[in-house]
Amino acid sequence: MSETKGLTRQQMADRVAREFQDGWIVNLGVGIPTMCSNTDIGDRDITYHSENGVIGYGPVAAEGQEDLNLVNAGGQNVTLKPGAAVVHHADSFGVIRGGHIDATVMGAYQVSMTGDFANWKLAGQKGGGIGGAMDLAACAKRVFIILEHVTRKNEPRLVQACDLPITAKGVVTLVMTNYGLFEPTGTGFRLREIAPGLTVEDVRAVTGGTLTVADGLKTIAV
Amino acid sequence: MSETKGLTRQQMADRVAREFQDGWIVNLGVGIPTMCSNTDIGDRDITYHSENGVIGYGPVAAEGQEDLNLVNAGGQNVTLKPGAAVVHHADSFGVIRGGHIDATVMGAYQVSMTGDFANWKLAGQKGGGIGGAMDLAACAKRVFIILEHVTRKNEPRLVQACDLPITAKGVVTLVMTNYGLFEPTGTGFRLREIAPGLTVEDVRAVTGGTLTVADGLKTIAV
Amino acid sequence: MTQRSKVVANFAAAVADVPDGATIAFGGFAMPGTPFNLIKALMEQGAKRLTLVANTTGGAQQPRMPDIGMLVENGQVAKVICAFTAATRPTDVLPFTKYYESGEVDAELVPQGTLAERMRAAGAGVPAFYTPTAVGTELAKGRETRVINGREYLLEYALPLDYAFIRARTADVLGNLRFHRSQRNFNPVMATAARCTIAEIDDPIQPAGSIDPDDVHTAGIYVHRLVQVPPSPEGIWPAKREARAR
Amino acid sequence: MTQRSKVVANFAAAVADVPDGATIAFGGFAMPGTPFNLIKALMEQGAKRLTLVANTTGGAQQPRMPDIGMLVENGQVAKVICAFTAATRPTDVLPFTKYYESGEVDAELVPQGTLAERMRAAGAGVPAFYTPTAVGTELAKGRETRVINGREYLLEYALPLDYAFIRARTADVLGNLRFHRSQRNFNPVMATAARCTIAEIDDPIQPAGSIDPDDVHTAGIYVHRLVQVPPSPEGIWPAKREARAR
Repeated sequence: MSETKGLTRQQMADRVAREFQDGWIVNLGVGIPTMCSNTDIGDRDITYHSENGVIGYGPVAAEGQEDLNLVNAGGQNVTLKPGAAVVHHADSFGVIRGGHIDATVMGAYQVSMTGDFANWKLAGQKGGGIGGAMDLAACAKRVFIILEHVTRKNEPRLVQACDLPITAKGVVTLVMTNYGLFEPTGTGFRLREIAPGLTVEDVRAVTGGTLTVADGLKTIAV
Repeated sequence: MSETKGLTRQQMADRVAREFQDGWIVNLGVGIPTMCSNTDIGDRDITYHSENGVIGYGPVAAEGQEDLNLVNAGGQNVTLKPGAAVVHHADSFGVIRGGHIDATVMGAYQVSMTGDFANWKLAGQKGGGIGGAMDLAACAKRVFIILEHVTRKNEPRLVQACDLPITAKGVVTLVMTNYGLFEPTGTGFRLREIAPGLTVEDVRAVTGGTLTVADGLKTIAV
Repeated sequence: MTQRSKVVANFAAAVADVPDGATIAFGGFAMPGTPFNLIKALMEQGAKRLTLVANTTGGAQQPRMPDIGMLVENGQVAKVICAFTAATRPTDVLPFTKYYESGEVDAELVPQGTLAERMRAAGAGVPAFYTPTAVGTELAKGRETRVINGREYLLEYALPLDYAFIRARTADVLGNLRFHRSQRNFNPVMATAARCTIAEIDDPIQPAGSIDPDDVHTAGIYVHRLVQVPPSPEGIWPAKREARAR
Repeated sequence: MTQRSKVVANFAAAVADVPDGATIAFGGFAMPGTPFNLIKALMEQGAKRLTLVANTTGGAQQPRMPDIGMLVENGQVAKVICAFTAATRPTDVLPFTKYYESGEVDAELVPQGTLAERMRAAGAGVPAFYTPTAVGTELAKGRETRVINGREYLLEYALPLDYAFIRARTADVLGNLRFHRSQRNFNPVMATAARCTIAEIDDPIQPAGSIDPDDVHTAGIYVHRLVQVPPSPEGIWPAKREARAR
């Protein structure tokens, strides 16, 4: 098993959160993505939506202050921001399918250079865990993926083509790993920003497909 | 114009209301059908539904007691019964299309012996007035029609086949006219009950298609 | 974090950007929930070649309130999508009917439940659905049907909107809305289907969070502009008379 | 007029008539809104060859609450229709997974939004609809798609239910319901799709008309039986701790 290089989980979440623009409606998936709501992005007003129909939730509730009947998509007891609203599941996915989500942030096993990604089923598995991922992937205006850059066997998760069953085709707009921030271009991955302490060659060595580098490559501020 | 024979409008509504069974959810159309909610049917608990999403309305509001933001399908300011609920239009037609309406009562221009009826468009008219009639006709468990037995030209409204554009095909379960209470049988109309003061021959003379008479024909109690 | 207010100063400002050719839906069933003030502002604004979506074209009652028929009479309308191009009672003549019959304005007649569901579908990302309504009628002529579990259904398409003009009783500055009684009708459905929803509000607009999240009828994410209805006579039909008839 | 109460004495009585082979949906997303007491009663009642519909099969949390996985372990289940037959995190192993992998129980894996919409469609009389979800994935293999306005969509069918087991915070005796916060989730949708909806209720059940008609989340016409959840430990997970964190 490889040593984890580059960014921490919270640093990955922080960098993605800084992509959110004022007024956006954002859905955060289970795991690292939920950590985006901890990030201070200043004055920007973001409405967080969760699959179970909560529109406008805030940070995780303090111990002893939980409302046990109020959870986010990950089952954590969250709080509500002023102006929150609750709807039922069909209406909640109406928000999603109707194209009202500005960005969804999800974990994944693999992302391809054409913007496909896989996050519901492992190789050889019968069934899987889809949850709301396929709805979100097909319908959100922007799909941001956060994942560790390599597998435990040090194999790339950014690949030419997914060999795992995909969640949606050609939808990923941004990929955040512990190595850097990438965009699938159709013919490769463009490295927009790199994690501190890593070189482009470090990244290229463990990236599938073609890697291109943005003009004036920035180092991610942590 | 022929003199109106047999039952009054309220008497027609009363007779239809007596068909309603305890626990039914009933939708009443504009005109004579709305008068059904004035009828005393004793202990039976009926939930009246209206297209605009009111579930459980009661009698028309007393003068000066109206809530101007509360109307039935006919635009009358009604009252609410204890346990009423309000939903939006898509959910209200979900109640209808979902098969949750036990009976709908509507007016019509014509009814055929196969249970078709016409109530949205006159001969030669461009467009028409459909409202919720097609949804109700296609989806309610029972479709009851109340109409004057003859046109102003003394022509039958109970006909072998509708010549006006139909609202729905083969759905009518009961037809109430000022002459009597009928059922379309597919091959004719079966007279179940007759208005006081009229004979079967009076009815037959102004009924299209084949008229059959129920065993032990009753006279409608008024 | 900032939470910006969606309150606009007046009706003229709220409708100022409506372009010629827009598709606009209007809430309301009979009087309740009808955005009379926004209709009036749109008449003054003057956008042309509009496609209007509503239950009826109005004009059935006296005294007449601002309605879609008036926009038609004002020469602003290319087409109306509605459940009534004529009154149910043939003796009632709607002002709209003569424009339609003469061919000056086009109309698409849609059963009321299908109209609501087509907008619900647009808001919910469902591009098309099947319904039993209107099967076997003149409205289904030449159209695609499908037999599912032995019953015939008609294919209907989503109806997306550029604007929804709606009316609610209560709002907070973020656009969370509550409707009073049958004021609700088409309003929440239209709000989900529109790129821009403008709501006129009866009661004083409240700070963010004044409405309990469990009690919101239309979430603020669906509402883009709010206008406070001023007291009568400047504001049309505040309609505040309410019986306590429970 | 009489207005009969829908309150049933206890959970055993509420589920007594569930026949072998029934299709039953269970509300709940994580803990909130899950009808734990009805699930427990169904285990005791013993109906077999059931088809169960729910978001997950349960068993992800400790301590374990009554869940669908337990009905499976109890030998009562033929098939599960859900959005997860396995956990999202591959290292978590759901109790259900081994029954599915071994072929003892069948499963139909459905994206969560499609699952909700299929039940909404069943309740609303829409037999089938199109959705963009799952297009181009393994789930769409061999299935009917259609291009509408240049985009490909998958045809999905309504999912009608025999029973819905749900949980709400507040009820009146006629079955009008209110849910607290994310307790709402699938519950109102399942109620519309079922021939018989049974609701377990947290708070004391109130007289008819105690809930303002504008504040009802699920109309009583969709609810057939109500059971009051007794105080803990007899009643499972009343979950009344609530922050005033606004």
